[in-house]
Amino acid sequence: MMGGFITPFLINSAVQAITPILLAALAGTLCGRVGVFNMAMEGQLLVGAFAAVVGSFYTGSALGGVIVAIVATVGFSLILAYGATVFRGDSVVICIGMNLLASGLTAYLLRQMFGVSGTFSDPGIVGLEKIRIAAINTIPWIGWIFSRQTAITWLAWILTAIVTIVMFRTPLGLRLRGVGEDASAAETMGIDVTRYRVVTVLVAGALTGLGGAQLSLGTVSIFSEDMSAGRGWIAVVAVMLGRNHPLWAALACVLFGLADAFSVRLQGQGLPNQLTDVVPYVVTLIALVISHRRRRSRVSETITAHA
Amino acid sequence: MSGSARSSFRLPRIPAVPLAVLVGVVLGALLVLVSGGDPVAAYREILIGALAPANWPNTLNWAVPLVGMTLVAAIPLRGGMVNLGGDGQLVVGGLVAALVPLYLPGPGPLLTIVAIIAAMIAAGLYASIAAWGETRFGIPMLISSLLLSYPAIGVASYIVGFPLRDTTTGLAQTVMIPDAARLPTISGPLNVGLILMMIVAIAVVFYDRRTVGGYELRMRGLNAKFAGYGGVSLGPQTVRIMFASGAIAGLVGAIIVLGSQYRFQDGALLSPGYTWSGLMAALLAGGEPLGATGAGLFFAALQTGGFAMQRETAIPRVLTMVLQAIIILFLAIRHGVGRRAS
Amino acid sequence: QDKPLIVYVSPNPIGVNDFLKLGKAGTEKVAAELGATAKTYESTDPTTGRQNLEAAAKEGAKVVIAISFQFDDIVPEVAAAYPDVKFLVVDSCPKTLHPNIFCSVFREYEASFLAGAEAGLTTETGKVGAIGALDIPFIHRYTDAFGEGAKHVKADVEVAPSVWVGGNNPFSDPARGQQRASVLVSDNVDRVMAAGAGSNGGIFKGMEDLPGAAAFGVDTNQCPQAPGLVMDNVEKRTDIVIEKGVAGIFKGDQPQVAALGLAEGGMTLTGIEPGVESSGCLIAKYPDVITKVKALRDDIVSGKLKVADPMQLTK
Amino acid sequence: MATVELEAIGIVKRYGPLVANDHIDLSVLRGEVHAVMGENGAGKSTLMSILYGMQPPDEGSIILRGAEMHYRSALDAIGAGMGMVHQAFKLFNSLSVWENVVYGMEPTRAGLIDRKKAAADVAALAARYRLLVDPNAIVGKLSVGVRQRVEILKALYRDARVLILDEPTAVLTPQERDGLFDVIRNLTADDRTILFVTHKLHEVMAITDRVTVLRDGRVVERMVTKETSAREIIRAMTGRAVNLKVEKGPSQPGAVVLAARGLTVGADGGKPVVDHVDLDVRAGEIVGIAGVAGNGQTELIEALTGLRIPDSGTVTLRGKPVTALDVERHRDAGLAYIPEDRATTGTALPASAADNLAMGFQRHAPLSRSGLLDGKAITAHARDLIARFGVKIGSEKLPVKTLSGGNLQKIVVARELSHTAPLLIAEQPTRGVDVGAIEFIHGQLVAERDKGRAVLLVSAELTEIMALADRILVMFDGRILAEVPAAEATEETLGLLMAGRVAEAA
Ligand SMILES: Nc1ncnc2c1ncn2[C@@H]1O[C@H](COP(=O)(O)OP(=O)(O)OP(=O)(O)O)[C@@H](O)[C@H]1O
Ligand SMILES: Nc1ncnc2c1ncn2[C@@H]1O[C@H](COP(=O)(O)OP(=O)(O)OP(=O)(O)O)[C@@H](O)[C@H]1O
Ligand SMILES: [Mg+2]
Ligand SMILES: [Mg+2]
Repeated sequence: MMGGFITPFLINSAVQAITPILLAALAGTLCGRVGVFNMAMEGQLLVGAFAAVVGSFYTGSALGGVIVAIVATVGFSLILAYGATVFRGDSVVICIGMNLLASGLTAYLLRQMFGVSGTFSDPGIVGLEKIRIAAINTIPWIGWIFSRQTAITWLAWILTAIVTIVMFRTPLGLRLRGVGEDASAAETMGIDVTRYRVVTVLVAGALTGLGGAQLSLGTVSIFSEDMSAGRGWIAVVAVMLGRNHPLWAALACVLFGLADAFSVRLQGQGLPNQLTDVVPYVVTLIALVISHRRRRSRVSETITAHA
Repeated sequence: MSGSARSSFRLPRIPAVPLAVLVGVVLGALLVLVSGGDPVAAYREILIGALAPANWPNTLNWAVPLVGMTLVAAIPLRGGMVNLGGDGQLVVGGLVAALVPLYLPGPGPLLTIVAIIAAMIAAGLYASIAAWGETRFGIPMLISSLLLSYPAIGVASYIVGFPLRDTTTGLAQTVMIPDAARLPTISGPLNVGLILMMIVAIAVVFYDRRTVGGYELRMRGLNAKFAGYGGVSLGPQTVRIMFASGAIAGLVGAIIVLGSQYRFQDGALLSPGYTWSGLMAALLAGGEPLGATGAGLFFAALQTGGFAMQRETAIPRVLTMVLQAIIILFLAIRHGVGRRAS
Repeated sequence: QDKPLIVYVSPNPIGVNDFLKLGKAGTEKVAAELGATAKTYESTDPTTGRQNLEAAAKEGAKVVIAISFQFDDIVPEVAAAYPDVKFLVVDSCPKTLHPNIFCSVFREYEASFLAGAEAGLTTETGKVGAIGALDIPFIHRYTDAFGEGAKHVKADVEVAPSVWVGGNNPFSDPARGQQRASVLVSDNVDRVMAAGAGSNGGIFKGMEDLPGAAAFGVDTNQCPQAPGLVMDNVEKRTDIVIEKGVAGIFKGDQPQVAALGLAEGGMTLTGIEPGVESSGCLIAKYPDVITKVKALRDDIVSGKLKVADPMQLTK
Repeated sequence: MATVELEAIGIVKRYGPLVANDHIDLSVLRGEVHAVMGENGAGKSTLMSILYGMQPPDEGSIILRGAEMHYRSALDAIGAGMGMVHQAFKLFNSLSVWENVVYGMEPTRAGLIDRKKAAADVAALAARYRLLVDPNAIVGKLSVGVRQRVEILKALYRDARVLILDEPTAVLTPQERDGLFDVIRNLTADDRTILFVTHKLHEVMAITDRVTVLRDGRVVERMVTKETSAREIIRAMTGRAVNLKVEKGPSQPGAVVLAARGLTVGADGGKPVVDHVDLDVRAGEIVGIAGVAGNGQTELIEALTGLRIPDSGTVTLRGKPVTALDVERHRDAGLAYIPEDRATTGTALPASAADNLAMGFQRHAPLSRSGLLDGKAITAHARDLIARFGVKIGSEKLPVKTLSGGNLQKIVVARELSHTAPLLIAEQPTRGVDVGAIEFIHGQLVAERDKGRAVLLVSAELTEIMALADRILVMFDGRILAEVPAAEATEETLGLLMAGRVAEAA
């Protein structure tokens, strides 16, 4: 059944589709670990995607696009980095504001810079190269997953590993975890909590910038309004499902990606797309229920956590 | 260190909201200038488009759903809860409001009333699912309410795209609601929905200020643990509040469907983005219903003016979205809007 | 000041599909020809659509062009209030036609049928398929007719079930489009009708995965967007329809209902128009196919071949 | 003979118009235990945080071992040899002991944390000062006493020469406290210096060498412990004489008000946190639950008050079964409850005093009628309680977050006592509260008992339990180990029972 239903192509394209979500989820995990609740990934991805297209269009190189995307998204993330720390703003409000700003600003700039609305595509936008390594292509599964992927997809998985190692094996990671668990305790140990948070949020911004670049330059060489299309929110859910652990968050992304690929497949079986579209979200909801089932008895704790 | 430095350079005390609006206007003007537009013309058109007496009906017509969705967000927010599922609840309400007069027998005006009540109950129940998930499993409502929107939207889209589609058109939409079951028009685009929404807004403000439930909700917003310890049953309260919030979303859906679109059209309830604008407005006022209503009216005027600006100048109306975002960000960062007691 | 005013009202922000852009271009062209002023009002939903129509009527527009189905319910109401203003609804016909309402609709399926024929004649894997933005009857005019065309020229061609972009942003999610394309391509479908508006860019890109695969664009010539990946385009000449319609209304000889297909020049394929060689479309490499398709076109125009309308509207 | 280790000269710290520290001079000798005392809000914690570099003073200087210090952050102070054990522990519960200890100063190998070395270093350090800790244990699972050792280890790992202990004994058993005093002696023998902040006079008398007393941000007295008395210190702190002894007659127990049978909580994960507890509280008596924090008292109270549903067992309130009901129903059935944590549970800090005092009364006349609030009645209610309980607050409209700990506690006590419910549960009612306020609250509790209320008192403070309770239940490891009549209780037997050593106590 796997052979016919889930084909190498499908897995390959699912991996490609997961990449922006994975990068955003890593970003959210990092922020969550230092105690900044980031739900602005939707907007960050959008800024990254837009900046990548702008960069690629004006520099004539995909790398230029990626660099511009990272710089722009890091710049955009300053709002959260300083707003939620130095200025002690509420991160939920800031993030919702950032998502709106990203949506409005990219649409506005799209019209004013390129005179188009909706979609901007131009042969001048150089997309990311797909890496073809002959040796890998022939290996089953690995080949299916990693052949003809962009450097950003490779990077996303390498970064997942790096983030995990840094988080759990290095002094830096220990400090980050401490900052997130109890900022005042970290502070008494001489850690500059604000600085750790600001830098982490900005690094997370760079990650989502990469994700945005993959969205607009990796998959297609196009920017269209609101093209993040809920991927940032899925990343927020992945962070929550993964309980701020990068590997679990990555697993949640994979789950979503597979459910999505599966739902596309179901369309081909005559199910209406309006219903198959819902499948990944229902799978995610079920995963949330399952992951929370065990904690049921601790009623007062959830109330506390919620407060 | 930096704290004291900042406070010594503090600007003279200007009330926060006007200051934020000013900042938004100035930054917006810069954006327009940089992109080669004329900010003065832009703002003039926004003002005329929103506030010239001839345009009041348009502004009010836009304000009814927007203020409604503001209240949808504000009610839970008052108790420290966030309902991100307004879109789904709106769609559930709109769909039910369209199906009742189409598929139930009965005299028109009665159907209208039944449709509105059914829409409110359906959307309220749908919103309560997220509340139940939180009290029963501890699934954060913030995320479950958002996720639950997708199935609602998808299934509604399927229903009007297949089994209950108006087969005389090529779109996913129901057939037109009979004239008798539509909301009576007041004048121009305005219909009785305006009055319904005014009543709801007044009721919410009254609830917040004068009732025991309002007091308990406020206390919960300030410290949920305190409220629970003091004898407020948080679980049932969560469900109640989410039901009320969802019910208002359902009412908004019903008003749009029964009052102006006269059918449920796939996507038409969501494309104006009332949910997010309403959430912004509610956040702006920290969930306080009167302030939220004011903020909702302000955003409605701004957006209506934005359409006029886009018609008259070459400046895209998304500029008003940028203005809203700047205002809310400024308030959140500089004045701690939404900051919760820790 | 004395110049007559023509207002073009779109149901969605323009550029979400080329079709709306083309309408705008047509409006501007005809305005220039008639010495009129052209304005464009973009809407987002029925409420703003109504506001825009009313604003245009209030400003004293001579002709208000409302594009697409979304205006079916609204135009009759506004038109009743402003009997002196003429309304031209493009791409749809409201059920109530006041004397000041005109409408022009397309027979998209005729051109899609031809595109399908091209697909049938050029496919190497023997499999064709279609991707639509949303599963609504209107879009079946592209997707279903495409399969019909392929089957017509090659009875044993396999038509894959259509897939849909869907999601939050079906008309503008190229990444999802690409993923949908991968599904078809992974089943060895090498000719794909791309009826995804703003998502089309992604669908084209998805063709890269299967050597020799190609897609069919819609509305305008999309071949230059993705060199080597687009076979041909189902062109919907909104511009021509608007030019003709507005000119007709000005002259006073416009019929209230006009349906435009291959015969009237409302629909066509890039490949059967002059200038194929420089279009950038792959079909230019198949002159014999073009000849066969042109013959099919002539059959349809003459009525010898009847293409069924997949949008099965009752009445 | 002794050298000055640490000196503070003319320290001033202002919070807006409030002067928290007003030209404080403090001099601490090397190797001594120096107590800093004062009522709530006297400025002790503020001074300590300045000495530890957590905030800069507005004026004044800090001289450590002869050199003037200019701390930019606590990091500088730590580097200069300062250490601090905060009253509320600053530990990461999800991390292991060694991770907590090396946090910020991790030994590394090839960029990664050298986990073996870290754990070994911590074990060696613990052994040297005879602090019994398993370096690999997860801190969240440790008892309070052990956590405090981890805090001390943290400071020692950074080679603290001066160690500040802010109310370190508030949560310890007498035996644990004695253990801490042993550690302190080991440290001073090693020429380390201790700054000791506390409200407990007998500890000051037992372990310190000198005392500095603060009042309203100023130093009012400096004393040598050996040459002074508890009474003197109290007078210096409060400016008046305080009666430390609680005056109370014998109890006259009436009907059973609260009964728990076989109450078990947290059984899902193996060993229950509360393990088959049987309990009766009668009208007109104070039942004290003694025990070291973390032995299930918190969970027991949660189960008794409806904050948590017990896994098995029953609770009856005035004969009415309330086991699985929520707090609302418990309160309806006759519960008033002073919670352990006034700031996170007992009040809503941003809300006004009036709103805080209305909680629990809002559903009934006179504060509301048929669901509608009566604003005037709420104000009157608040003013009345503020006056009766002597809460120092400008207006009932002010948010309570501006109140000092003692005054905040009075808000909670005032509200709960005025509920006139038949059952009053008081959890740590005087924690961190100054002697004046303690005297007041104790008096109130006894008065309530004499009015015929059933009072269940939970306290880690043995002196409090012994002074107030008519019967004492000792809780250990989730079980009630023993019941001791107040008359027979001594600090030693209770202490042994609290440590689970039943045989020795008998
Ligand atoms: N961050 C702050 N902002 C404003 N006022 C403060 C702040 N910290 C302390 N204060 C005020 O400074 C005064 C001294 O507080 P401090 O914490 O030093 O008292 P304390 O002696 O430690 O009291 P306690 O015995 O309750 O621990 C109090 O009146 C308090 O309200
Ligand atoms: N930001 C602040 N503004 C005003 N007062 C404050 C602020 N932060 C702390 N305080 C006050 O400082 C005083 C001392 O605070 P601290 O944290 O030591 O609490 P506390 O009263 O000593 O209680 P406990 O000793 O039980 O923790 C309290 O009275 C508190 O109200
Ligand atoms: Mg203190
Ligand atoms: Mg204290």
